[in-house]
Amino acid sequence: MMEEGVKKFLYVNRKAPYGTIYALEALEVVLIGAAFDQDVSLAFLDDGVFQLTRDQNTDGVGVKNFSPTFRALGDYDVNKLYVERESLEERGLTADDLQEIVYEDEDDDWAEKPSIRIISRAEMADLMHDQDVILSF
Amino acid sequence: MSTLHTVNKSPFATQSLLSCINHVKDGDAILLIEDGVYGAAAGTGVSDAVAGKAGSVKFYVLGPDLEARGIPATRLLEGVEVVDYAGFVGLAVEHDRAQAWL
Amino acid sequence: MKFGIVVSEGPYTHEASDTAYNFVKAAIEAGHEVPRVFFYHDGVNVGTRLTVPPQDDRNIQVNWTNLAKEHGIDLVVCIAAAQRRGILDENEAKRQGKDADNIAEGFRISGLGQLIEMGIQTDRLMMFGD
Amino acid sequence: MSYEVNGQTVEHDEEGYITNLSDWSEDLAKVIAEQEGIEMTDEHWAVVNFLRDYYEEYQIAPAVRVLIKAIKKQMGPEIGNNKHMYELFPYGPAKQACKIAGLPKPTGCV
Repeated sequence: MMEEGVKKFLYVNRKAPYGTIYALEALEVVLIGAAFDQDVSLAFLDDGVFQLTRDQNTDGVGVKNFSPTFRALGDYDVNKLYVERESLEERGLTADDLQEIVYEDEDDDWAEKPSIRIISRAEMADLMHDQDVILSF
Repeated sequence: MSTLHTVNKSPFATQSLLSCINHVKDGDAILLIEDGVYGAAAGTGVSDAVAGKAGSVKFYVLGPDLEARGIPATRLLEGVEVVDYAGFVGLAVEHDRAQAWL
Repeated sequence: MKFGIVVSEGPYTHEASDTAYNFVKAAIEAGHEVPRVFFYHDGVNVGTRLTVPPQDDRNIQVNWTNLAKEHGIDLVVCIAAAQRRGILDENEAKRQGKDADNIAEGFRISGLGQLIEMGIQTDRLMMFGD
Repeated sequence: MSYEVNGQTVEHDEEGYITNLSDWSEDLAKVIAEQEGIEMTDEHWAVVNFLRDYYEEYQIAPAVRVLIKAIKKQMGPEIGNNKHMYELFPYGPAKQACKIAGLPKPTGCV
């Protein structure tokens, strides 16, 4: 049941990390936005799926590695990370190539549950269509 | 319930237009702005993709951006409607949400 | 109807801030409200008063300042994005120990919460970027 | 601008945040705390250590509510509550505790 005044916010991530700042600054919006108690979902499609891959190591480029920050999202009650299956496949990736991101379910005795949900392109279209506010990065 | 999608990149430079086309729902509208207007021309490599979707979603193109780039209305794909900034605002009002394919 | 506007690319390099400006003008002319424009990513660079564009081209910052003054639009520059890119007001310059500030008239520096709040309080959020 | 700790000089900015995060040590934390007018107790250390661990794992300083929730879980509701956190760090756990813990300066968002 939606409380009155709660809007559905979708953060659409379509760009790869590091080449540009969009992915990092999108994550900064998500972390701040989490304080506003809205219904938040994150979508990862196209090159955005590269943001969630394992084993990122930025030591050699001297840029901050922000991929561990995705694992903190559960603490911020952001636990709906939708990843498009077709976008993964087109890039030669599977769900196993993504890092594990979990949250503790308050309503289920704090059981750890996966935050990443792999969905089809058609389901992604449905998700986008079910939002009040869409922020694109 | 429907969405106004905006695409501002040339389809020959990025996947944004094709990705948008792959995620729209029947009854949505796609507005091509800035370099996105190059996707509205007939006889290009993406014309078929646009024309193929034009039955279920309505395509619009921002007139001032089209004129800036010297594309005459006669070169547009059939069914693509030209709007001005007021028309852009009208489309944003008519649909329930806007999604920018940046 | 209330529109919230996000400008997420820098001026002159990208057309985004021009499109946003033309959209906002048209929206106001049509009787709609634009309570706030939020500048993010390189969009924060619209808010420096130190640009000197050639006289035969538009002055993006001045256009926004005038439009905001005329219609009471709150032009908000994201503080986190601004710090990275060297956009400072007097307070921030003092706080960060910098010897100058550059924020333009009509713009103010504030947090990302202003973006979320705008999303909550307006009917449509429009993003203009790269 | 710098702190002196064990004969070493550690640079900091206008507001006392250290310039190089790798300069941090427990002794430095005590020096920063002293300048902030804070005497480090076990409870202060619990917060500082939690912040450092959190940063190490996630590369961000946690939001205050995330910090409080975690301290509550770890040390009970007597300590893990908003009022008590501000008693420990009068200028706020985000600003002051992060400074003592040697974390990046909060941008001032929200």
